[in-house]
Amino acid sequence: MANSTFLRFLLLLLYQYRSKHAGIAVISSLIVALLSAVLFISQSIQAETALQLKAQPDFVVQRIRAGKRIDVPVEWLEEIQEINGVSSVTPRVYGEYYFSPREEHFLLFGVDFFDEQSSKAIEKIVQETDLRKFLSKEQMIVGDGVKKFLQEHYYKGFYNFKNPDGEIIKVPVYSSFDKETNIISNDMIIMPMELLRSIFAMDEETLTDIAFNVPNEAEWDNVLTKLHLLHYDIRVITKEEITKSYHNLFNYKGGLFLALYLITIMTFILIIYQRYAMVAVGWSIKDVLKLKFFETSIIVLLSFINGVIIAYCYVYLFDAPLLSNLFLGSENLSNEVAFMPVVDFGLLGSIFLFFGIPFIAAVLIPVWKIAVTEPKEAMK
Amino acid sequence: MSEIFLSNEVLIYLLSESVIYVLILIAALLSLQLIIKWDFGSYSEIQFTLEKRAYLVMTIITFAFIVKIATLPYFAYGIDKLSDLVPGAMCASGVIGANEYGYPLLGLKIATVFISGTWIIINNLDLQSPNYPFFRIKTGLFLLIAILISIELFLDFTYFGNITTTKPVSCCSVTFGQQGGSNPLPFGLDTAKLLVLFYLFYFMTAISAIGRYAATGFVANILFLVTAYYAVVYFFGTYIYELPTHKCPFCMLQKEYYYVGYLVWASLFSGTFFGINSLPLKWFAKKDVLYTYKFSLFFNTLFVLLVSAYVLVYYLKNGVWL
Amino acid sequence: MIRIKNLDKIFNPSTKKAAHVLKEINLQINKGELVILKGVSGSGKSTLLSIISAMDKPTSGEVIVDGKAVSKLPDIHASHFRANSIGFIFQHFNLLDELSVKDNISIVLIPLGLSIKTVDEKVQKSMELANISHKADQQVKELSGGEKQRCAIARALVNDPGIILCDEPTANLDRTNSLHFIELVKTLQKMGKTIVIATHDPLFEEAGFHDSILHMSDGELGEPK
Amino acid sequence: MIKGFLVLALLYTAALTSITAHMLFFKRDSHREKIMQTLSIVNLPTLSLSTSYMAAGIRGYTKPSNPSYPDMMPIDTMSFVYGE
Repeated sequence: MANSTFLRFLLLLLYQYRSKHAGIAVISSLIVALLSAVLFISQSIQAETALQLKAQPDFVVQRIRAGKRIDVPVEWLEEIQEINGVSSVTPRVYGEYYFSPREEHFLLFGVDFFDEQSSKAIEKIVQETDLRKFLSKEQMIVGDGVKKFLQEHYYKGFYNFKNPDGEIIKVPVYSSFDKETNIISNDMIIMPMELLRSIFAMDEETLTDIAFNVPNEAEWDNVLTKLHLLHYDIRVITKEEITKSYHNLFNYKGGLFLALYLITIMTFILIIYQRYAMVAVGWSIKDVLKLKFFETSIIVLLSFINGVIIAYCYVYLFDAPLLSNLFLGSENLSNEVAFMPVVDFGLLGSIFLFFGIPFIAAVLIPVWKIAVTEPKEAMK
Repeated sequence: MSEIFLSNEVLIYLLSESVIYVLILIAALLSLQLIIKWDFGSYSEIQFTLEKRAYLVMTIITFAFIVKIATLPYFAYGIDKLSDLVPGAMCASGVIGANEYGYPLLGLKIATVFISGTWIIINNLDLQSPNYPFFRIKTGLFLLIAILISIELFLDFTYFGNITTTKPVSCCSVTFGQQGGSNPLPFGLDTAKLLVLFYLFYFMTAISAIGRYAATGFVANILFLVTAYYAVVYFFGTYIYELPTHKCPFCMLQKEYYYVGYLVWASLFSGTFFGINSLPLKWFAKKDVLYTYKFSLFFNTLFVLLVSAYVLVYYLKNGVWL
Repeated sequence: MIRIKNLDKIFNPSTKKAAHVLKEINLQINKGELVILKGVSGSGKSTLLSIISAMDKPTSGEVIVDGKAVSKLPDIHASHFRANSIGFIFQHFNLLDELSVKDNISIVLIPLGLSIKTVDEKVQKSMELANISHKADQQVKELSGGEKQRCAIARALVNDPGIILCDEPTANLDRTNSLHFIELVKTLQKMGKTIVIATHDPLFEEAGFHDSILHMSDGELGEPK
Repeated sequence: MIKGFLVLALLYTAALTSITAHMLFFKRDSHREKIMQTLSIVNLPTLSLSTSYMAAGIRGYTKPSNPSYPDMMPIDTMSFVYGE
């Protein structure tokens, strides 16, 4: 390879037969681009979820009746607080509000504004929020997707919620979340807890579920046992379970891979190798193999780089229109997520292994066939 | 089916291994035919066809082995990634110990990579001489490797198929830490003696590489490989992690330590690989294969400098030893 | 010096299609000698040339070139031998149409691992010898038959071989170009090259190579006239 | 010919450099901070998935199901991508 005439000849061949090579390169670049785009999106979302998981409570307690989740009485809050080793017990009140004409729904989240931590966080997250002004009336803060939804349906700065009894509750929009947080806040609406209870017609003294932390990992099993002794209709969701289900969320099934592979194999059919009668002029089989091997490798490498560049631009600069729907769904409010660039060597290595090895492996035997030209043919 | 198979890295790794295995299988079948019918003295058409086919076999094997060598670090990367999924695992160590197939698989992988490297060198020697003197040796060696790789592929699938995501595994601090004060080092060595042996064996490998003593180099490199493994896990590793209690051969593969583990293990394995191989290659070629000495010296020195540098830099920065 | 001893070549032996193309060939060609193998097509001339150049292997017998048995060399060594000692000129020229004259000629030198400068010098020299240097950068497909022939000659000469083998070199040329070729052969002979030409072109007899003509028919070699 | 390859190599270098630059200078910290603050209000580990009302995804910790045939997975959900 240090042999520069070899390199010059290799480039010459690539250049002279460029239209043939370009066809292969374009198709394989697109395959790599599709593959990398999918991996980039999933990697990016995984990184985001990993980030969120750090902030998540270790345990969530829910109440189960007849296999369905029902509301938790407020008294449980204190019962859990009394268990040793438990900290930051948080009541959560939330639910999905279903908008039947369009079959769409929002996630309504009730915030306790007397809780110092959450009110501080709200001040920071929504610019120009004067908390006192926000609390003076019953108002809400909406996510970007909800904001767009309201605009499309000609709601000017308010929304009429209908509670199960048919009463209409008009809630004005106070502000909206930053677009950058779309990945979690797109379909979210936050409002005071009491307002939410009246929309869902929940009892005053109930919560949706309770979240809490147990800082000492060794205590986890202990706490779990104590919780189950406390009530029989309890369901405890641990952070580990959530972590695992998140992890599986974006490891996808074989279908996509298989489809990509079919396309890859189709490209091989396109590869029609020109025969060179070089054996007659002092080339050995090894030399011909070397030439063809490098020729293929260069095409593979170029397609790989092309594909990665295209995928990077598509995912991180243009935020993956269409493909992001595959991951985030397209049944509800449309979500425009800004993806955070996450690319590491392992990921690039994965893409290269996945694409390059089968590609080169598939051309080995045809390349050998070219290399062992019969002397009779070589002389013709 | 285990959810482990849905992990991207595992999927891609198993796919690459399977593709390579198909190639190896083709090459093995052709090799069997070659070794049975091969008669270099013959002028028959069949022999000429075989000679041409030998090139196909050679190409396939070389390609497959290069990929094999490349997938070894990828395997480490893949199981490292799995540690998020397996409860209790902080790094690859827990995942590899998740069932009884893990460590045999890793050992077998390293062994196949070693023997494959030898095959590549013998193949090059063979092509340089005008009458294929090592043809039977290299084909036989390849058939042996093909059997090993078959076992390896089987272990690959049983290993990944048997990792459960519900049963917690032990973390590296349990596997490699000092349990109950017992000494994990073999032959009752302590750290000081281990280090003395480490540098002593290194100088032995260096001297045998410079003086081209193949037999001494063979022994010295094996001893060096073993002591270096213990030295890295129980001494140098603690300086890489900057934590006296953190003893693990796998954590250094992670991003937090700038992936330095790949360099550490790659240089150690390359150095000892060439050092150990000088002797068998000398037997085959009936002369010294010079570059093995050079590479052995280079990679071993790189390895020793790298791990020693971690200790020195730590001392210069903090003014104390761990 | 080329020595051929009891050379036999059977295609597809022990099948119904078996063809005995070369029978008991014994021949000695001294250094600097010119030999013309004459015979109709199918008489085994091309096969003999391909065996001398170690592209094909004999069924039995031996070919010794400069004291080295070439008929049983593994591929790499056979191609080394070809790259270093043989220049081959084909009936159909065997050039890569899309490449320029210069690049076609340099193909021979690529496996030898020379520097770009040496390669360019050698290519230039042989182009001048074959009188094609004015078309150096032109693509082969744009050349005329005679020019292609000269390009092929330049390629055969570029590695400065001791032996030049020509397989029907004038079959695709008109009379003028054929005569040009014969002139070139004479020049090469003066340079001390060993030349073997397989042909059935009567022009060679007219050109005064009577002494060196060997007749071949049905794989057997006739006595020199 | 060589010139063409040099231009190509230059283009690739430029593209790769700008991508690396984009990645390095992406304002990760502010992005992270915003997300973390939003999370600290709601304390709810959920992605804003645009799933249909019946497909619960992760949110309710229930598996998506078809209301009339609880044993049958609905085919219109995203189980194609979600390795449930």
